[in-house]
Amino acid sequence: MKPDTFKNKIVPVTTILLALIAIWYVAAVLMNAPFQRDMDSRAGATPTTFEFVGKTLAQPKPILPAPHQVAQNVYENTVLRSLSSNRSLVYHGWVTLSSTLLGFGFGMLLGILLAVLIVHNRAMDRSLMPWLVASQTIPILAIAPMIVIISYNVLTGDNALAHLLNLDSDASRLVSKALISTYLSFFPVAVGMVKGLRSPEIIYLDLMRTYYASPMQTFWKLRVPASIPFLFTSMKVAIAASLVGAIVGELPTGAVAGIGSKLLAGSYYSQTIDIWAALVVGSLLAGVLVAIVGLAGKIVDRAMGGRPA
Amino acid sequence: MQAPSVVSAKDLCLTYQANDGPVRALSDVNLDVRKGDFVSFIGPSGCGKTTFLRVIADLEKSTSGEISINGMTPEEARKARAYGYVFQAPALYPWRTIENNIALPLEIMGYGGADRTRRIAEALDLVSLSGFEKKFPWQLSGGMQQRASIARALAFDADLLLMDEPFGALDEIVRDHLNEELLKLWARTNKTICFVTHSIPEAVYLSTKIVVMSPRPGRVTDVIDSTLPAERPLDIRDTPEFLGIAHRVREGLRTGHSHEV
Amino acid sequence: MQAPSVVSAKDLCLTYQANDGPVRALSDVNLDVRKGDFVSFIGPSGCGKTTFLRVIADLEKSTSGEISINGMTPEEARKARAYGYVFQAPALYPWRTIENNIALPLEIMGYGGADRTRRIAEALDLVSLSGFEKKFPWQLSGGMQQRASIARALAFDADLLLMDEPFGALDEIVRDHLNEELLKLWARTNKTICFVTHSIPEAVYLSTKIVVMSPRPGRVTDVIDSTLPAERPLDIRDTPEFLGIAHRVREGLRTGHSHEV
Amino acid sequence: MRHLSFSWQGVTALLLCAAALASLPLLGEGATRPLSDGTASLIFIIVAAAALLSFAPQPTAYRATVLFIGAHGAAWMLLSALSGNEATATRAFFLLLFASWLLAWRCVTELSKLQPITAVGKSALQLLIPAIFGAWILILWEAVTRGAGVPFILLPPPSAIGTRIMASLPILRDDVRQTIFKAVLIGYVVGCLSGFVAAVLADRIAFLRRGLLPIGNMVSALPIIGIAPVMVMWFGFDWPSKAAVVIIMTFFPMLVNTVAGLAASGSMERDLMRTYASSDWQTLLKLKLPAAMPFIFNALKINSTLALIGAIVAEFFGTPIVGMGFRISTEIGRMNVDMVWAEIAVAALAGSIFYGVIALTERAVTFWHPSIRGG
Amino acid sequence: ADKVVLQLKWVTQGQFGGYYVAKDKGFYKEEGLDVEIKPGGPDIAPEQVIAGGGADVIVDWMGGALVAREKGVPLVNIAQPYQKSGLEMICRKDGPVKTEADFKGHTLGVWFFGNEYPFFAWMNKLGLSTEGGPNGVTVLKQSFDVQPLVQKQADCISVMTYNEYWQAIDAGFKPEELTVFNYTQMGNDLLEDGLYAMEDKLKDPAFKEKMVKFVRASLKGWKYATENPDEAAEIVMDNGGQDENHQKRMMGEVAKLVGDGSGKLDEALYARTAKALLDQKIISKEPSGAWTHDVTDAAAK
Ligand SMILES: Nc1ncnc2c1ncn2[C@@H]1O[C@H](COP(=O)(O)OP(=O)(O)OP(=O)(O)O)[C@@H](O)[C@H]1O
Ligand SMILES: Nc1ncnc2c1ncn2[C@@H]1O[C@H](COP(=O)(O)OP(=O)(O)OP(=O)(O)O)[C@@H](O)[C@H]1O
Ligand SMILES: Cc1ncc(C[n+]2csc(CCO)c2C)c(N)n1
Ligand SMILES: [Mg+2]
Ligand SMILES: [Mg+2]
Repeated sequence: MKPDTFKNKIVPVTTILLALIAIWYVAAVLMNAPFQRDMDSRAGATPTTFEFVGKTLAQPKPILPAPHQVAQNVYENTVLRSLSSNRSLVYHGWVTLSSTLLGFGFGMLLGILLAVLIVHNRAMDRSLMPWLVASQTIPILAIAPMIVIISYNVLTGDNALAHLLNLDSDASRLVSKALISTYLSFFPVAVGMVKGLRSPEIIYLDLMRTYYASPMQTFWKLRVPASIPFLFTSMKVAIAASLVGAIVGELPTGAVAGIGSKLLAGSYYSQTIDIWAALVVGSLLAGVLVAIVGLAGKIVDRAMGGRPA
Repeated sequence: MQAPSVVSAKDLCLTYQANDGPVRALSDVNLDVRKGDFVSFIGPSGCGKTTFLRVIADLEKSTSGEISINGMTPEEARKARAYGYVFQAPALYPWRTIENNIALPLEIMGYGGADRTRRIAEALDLVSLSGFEKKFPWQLSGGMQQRASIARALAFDADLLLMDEPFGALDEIVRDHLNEELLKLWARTNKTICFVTHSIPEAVYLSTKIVVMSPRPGRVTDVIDSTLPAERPLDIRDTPEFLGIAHRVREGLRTGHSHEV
Repeated sequence: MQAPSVVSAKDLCLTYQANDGPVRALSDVNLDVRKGDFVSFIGPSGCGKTTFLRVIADLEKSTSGEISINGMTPEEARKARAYGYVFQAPALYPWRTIENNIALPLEIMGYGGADRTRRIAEALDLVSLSGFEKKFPWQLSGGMQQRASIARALAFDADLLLMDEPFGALDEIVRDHLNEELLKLWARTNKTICFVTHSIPEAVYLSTKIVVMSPRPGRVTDVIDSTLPAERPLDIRDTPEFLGIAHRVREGLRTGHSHEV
Repeated sequence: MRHLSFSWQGVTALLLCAAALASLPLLGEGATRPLSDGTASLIFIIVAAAALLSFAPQPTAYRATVLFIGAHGAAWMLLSALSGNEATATRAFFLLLFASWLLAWRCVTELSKLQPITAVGKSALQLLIPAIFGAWILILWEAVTRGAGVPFILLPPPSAIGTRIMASLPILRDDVRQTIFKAVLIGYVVGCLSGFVAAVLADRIAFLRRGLLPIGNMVSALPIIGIAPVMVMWFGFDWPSKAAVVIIMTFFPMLVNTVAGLAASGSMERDLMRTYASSDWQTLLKLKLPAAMPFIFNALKINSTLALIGAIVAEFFGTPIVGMGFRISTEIGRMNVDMVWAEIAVAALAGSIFYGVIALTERAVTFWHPSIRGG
Repeated sequence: ADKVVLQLKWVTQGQFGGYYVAKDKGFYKEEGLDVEIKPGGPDIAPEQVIAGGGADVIVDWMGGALVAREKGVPLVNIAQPYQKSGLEMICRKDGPVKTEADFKGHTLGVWFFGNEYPFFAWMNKLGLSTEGGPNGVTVLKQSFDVQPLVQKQADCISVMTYNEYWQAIDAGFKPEELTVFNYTQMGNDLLEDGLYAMEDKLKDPAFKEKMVKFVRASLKGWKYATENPDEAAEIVMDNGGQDENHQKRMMGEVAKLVGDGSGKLDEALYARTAKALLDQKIISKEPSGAWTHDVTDAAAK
């Protein structure tokens, strides 16, 4: 750790985090107050302001749970539970993470593939792009159940594809969820990569022409390196989208496992604290994933002679 | 017997379509460059020197007229990797070290292993950049970048060299040195060289043929065949013959400028 | 009485931290530039000329030693908009037309309305680019881009001009013309000019003081005070006095080069 | 010299024709209105003739026309053969359809080679090419659903969706007004703006950049499914809660892209600004923002589709009984799958228009970028 | 063992206790069946799952099944474990709605996704427009929970006697603070959880036999579950249910809906359901062949 990591990273992050938490507490009191007042008046209680605030922060099903309630829930469900327990957020987080990563991998491949086709083939550029856009306007939650159910049935059914892949039912469930992540993550990658692959200055392309470089060579030696900044920016968006996809994909599986199932289960029973705990874990996961992509981007940039700002 | 023609342009015209109307960059250019020629192009800024080289290199399509390179169309010549091109700006890839920038054409053209390493070392040595192999372009000074880009074009074997002001950002000493080296290389390999420069002495010192151009629209106003001997020590620049040719070039340039400045 | 000091460097050192170890770009540079001086910097490629200008302009921080501009730190001087800088590469913004590129510093420094329009027209005229106002940078030739970037630096009033090889990509005629114009401007406005060039005649013709530098590590090997008169017609370049100074500069350069090439 | 110009699509189409011939008939048992032999042979002739004629040494435009007529004529005849004969299509039927599709593909390839001179011709071509591509998605979809008898409630054929759209225009109009003109537009504008402002602030204030960005990253992945119910709790049932979801969804892509864009200006260009002692705001306005435009437009494009998804999905969690998301989730429960797809089609259309407008603006604003100038 | 896939209409909870008990207690195995129970969720339409071949038999409400039948998925009711409806509408006593006459001009929360038919049938009967305005009611698509009532976003909300009602109680409402409109008591109930299979598959005697075994074991499970609600709740918890107390209460409430446990469809209730759907033009023609007593009859033997 460099000496100024503390000054440059930890101090700002904690300060802003503390500020957010303070705002959160205020909001929690304000939002939970009407219901508390309601309860008190029905119970005929007249608490002091201090007691009242205390109560708004200790409701079992608050509109906005207080940070410490969420923290306690997260703590109980991560540290205090065995990893394999159905109630462990670590377990659910892992389930979600695995399909996020798988879907992200597929999405990257698909997105890059499409971008390559679009950049190299005029017919593709003109005919494919509008339909890629259209595909993204389909509300996934509407078709997610169909996709997950149908692909799960296909993967576990009696057909050529299933025999070829020969996945067991857990793997099939994973893949069918990951398809939703793929669907959400390929688009940012495709759009970013089309831009990135077309970003080299014209003189650089001219240089390649003078060498009569093949399209492949121009691609690998010029377009790809030039697209790296765009790639990493898109990857950040894509991995976040992929996580959202994984969570959405978990809903139609009947809330069996994953952050999504925790959210859903929480919302059936208005267990807002559970919901927020799952949200917090999901967000932490997202933060870590995006940070990892960012770090990878920095390392690659350095290796490519990137100039320190 | 005359050497075979390498570049031959007939009534070549090129018009750029800009946002505010067409720009006539080349107008009825007629030129014949023969194998082994060292042709310098000289002319005011904006007269179409770069444009002409770009047409030869098949980076720009002429609007009318004819041009052939080694008897082929520019496109065929490019695909035959007939030439090496030094751009006016260095155009080094920022993500490659100097060494790898020079390796780029070698990779593409399939020069492998030890041959590649040797060529890179030789080219770097030629432009006095040994020791800077591992640097990235932004860590070099302007002149060093330009030299790296020259090294890149010299690292592979092309019979035709197109050089667009390669020595513009270099001091006199380095420039003299590179002039000598280029002449040696030219004599040794019998390459054909098309060379854009703004320095009249440089043009006269190097060339077998000097093409004077004038702007708006770009056209060739004078083609001077050098009467200087093939063997040219640096002090040839003080001979009356040299000064005579230089004078003729200067006059040509001045008329080209007459209607502006 | 001596004119006040504009740039004063004492034991200035600068070391770049590169991926493969430190690079000593400036080593113990001592220099004093006085108000109204026209100082040329000349030296082999990579000797630290650009680096030195960048230190003056507060674009690079010296590693040790002292430097003051008009008695201020470089940062204060920069914030006081004490200088105009012409970079070695044109650095025009691709989304602005030539006219608007020249307007950029004027906008920033708050020159408004008619004054701005007049200054743009004048600057364009000075570098013979009238008629190209509405073009975008990529529609100009290399030399034209360089002239546009000179025009940009001349369009506003700065007492100190830092010019890094401004005329590198220009032909002799345009160059002579701009040399004259620059001298006129200098005489008229009593600006102080720091000017990097690779042309010995240009350096001698323009300067009141010539700084010869040598590389690895970059240091000043000679400072020559010109004995030429203030009034300098172009043909002063054939006088023995001129040739004498040029000879001294060339010798200085050669020694600087001695350990390489 | 005039060569025949073979194309792999054309040759494959001919092979497929032969294969189809070997596995006749086109419609299997149970066809109530069997195809006459004449019609069947006509289809074969059209496909084969178009493929063969496309090899002829003729101008591109001619070839494109022949292929266009052949592919679509055959497709039209094949589809009309299906009416009354649902679920009876055989292997031969699909082979032939596939052959026509290849011809259409070839047609698109030929069309992309055309360089029309007039502006009208250019834009017509720009529309025609994706239109053919899209038409074939629909043709194949129609043929598979009706030819193979896919249950209606799994996937209705496009023709049924089209009929439903025409029959439900008033409902669709109300839904679009509720979802797009209220939730999406407002959410998009506010979300993009706030992401942009946050990025600018982060760029200006190092403290914010270091502190806010990591936290922004986390907020980004707050899944809609999680925040939508919360937003409904906070902002009520009507469109404000949907707009809030859109804001949260669009915020992050804009933040990330703008931050990357603001860092994208070249170092010499930045140095130039320093020499002018330009204030940070001036540098931002005159250098960093223009240089960031390609990135910002990237975000605007990605967001245009995200916003639509966000608003629709948010309506799954409590709404007044109007809106595209409401309709989708309700009608799917009522097994009115055609209505669901009608809404999806409208969403796709609206999204594409939205995206197209942004893409056109991008061309105008970042005309100087190599990707637009022609890379 | 013969494989049977059962698709539920909702997530694992006491509502489906009988099936989980039958599986857990080995009742299915005794019949030689290997049953996989797939939980549902808010966007799973069991009708779609069965049409796509993802299930052999589904739990569905009669309304949804009849609509699907008309759309070309020939579902047949083979058993009706729930003989009563658990749907209610509750309103805060301190709110404006006390009786049916007060609905006018107020906001009501309704579940959609095929669960809205009883509500619209009821409003139809009351002659109230559902388009809002002073003379109609404003309808909200209600989310999973009782928040709209807590937050006063709606004047009344839909609940199930076995589920959301208790969430309202948990949220601090006392039973006496709530006005309850129970669909069964008002005689507005439409048939809820029944078992449905595909008509064409039922034509296969082997499949039919499998269904008979399945229904027999399921009903046995239901019987066991209603007699031992706490143990059934445990079993539900083991299979992914949430909130143990809640599940116990739910099992207790569900027991009241299961009735005599014969699983036999009541033709009068069927007729009322069909008529309500017809009246609202949700289906366009009188369904036929949408139910059979064959399976329950055979199972009873
Ligand atoms: N892409 C372009 N679009 C429009 N006009 C162009 C383009 N490129 C060059 N021009 C114009 O064509 C003319 C010739 O340009 P060219 O680059 O060939 O000049 P040059 O002789 O190389 O000048 P220099 O010595 O300054 O490099 C110029 O007037 C220039 O403005
Ligand atoms: N950003 C940097 N990082 C590391 N080294 C650098 C950097 N910039 C310049 N150098 C090194 O510093 C030395 C001086 O460079 P500088 O650009 O000042 O030379 P110059 O005198 O302007 O040369 P030229 O005439 O070729 O422009 C060179 O050896 C160069 O490699
Ligand atoms: C979107 C949505 N639909 C229905 C319910 C209520 N619900 C829970 S279980 C059940 C019975 C289904 O067999 C019903 C109607 C809800 N909470 N949210
Ligand atoms: Mg040029
Ligand atoms: Mg320099």
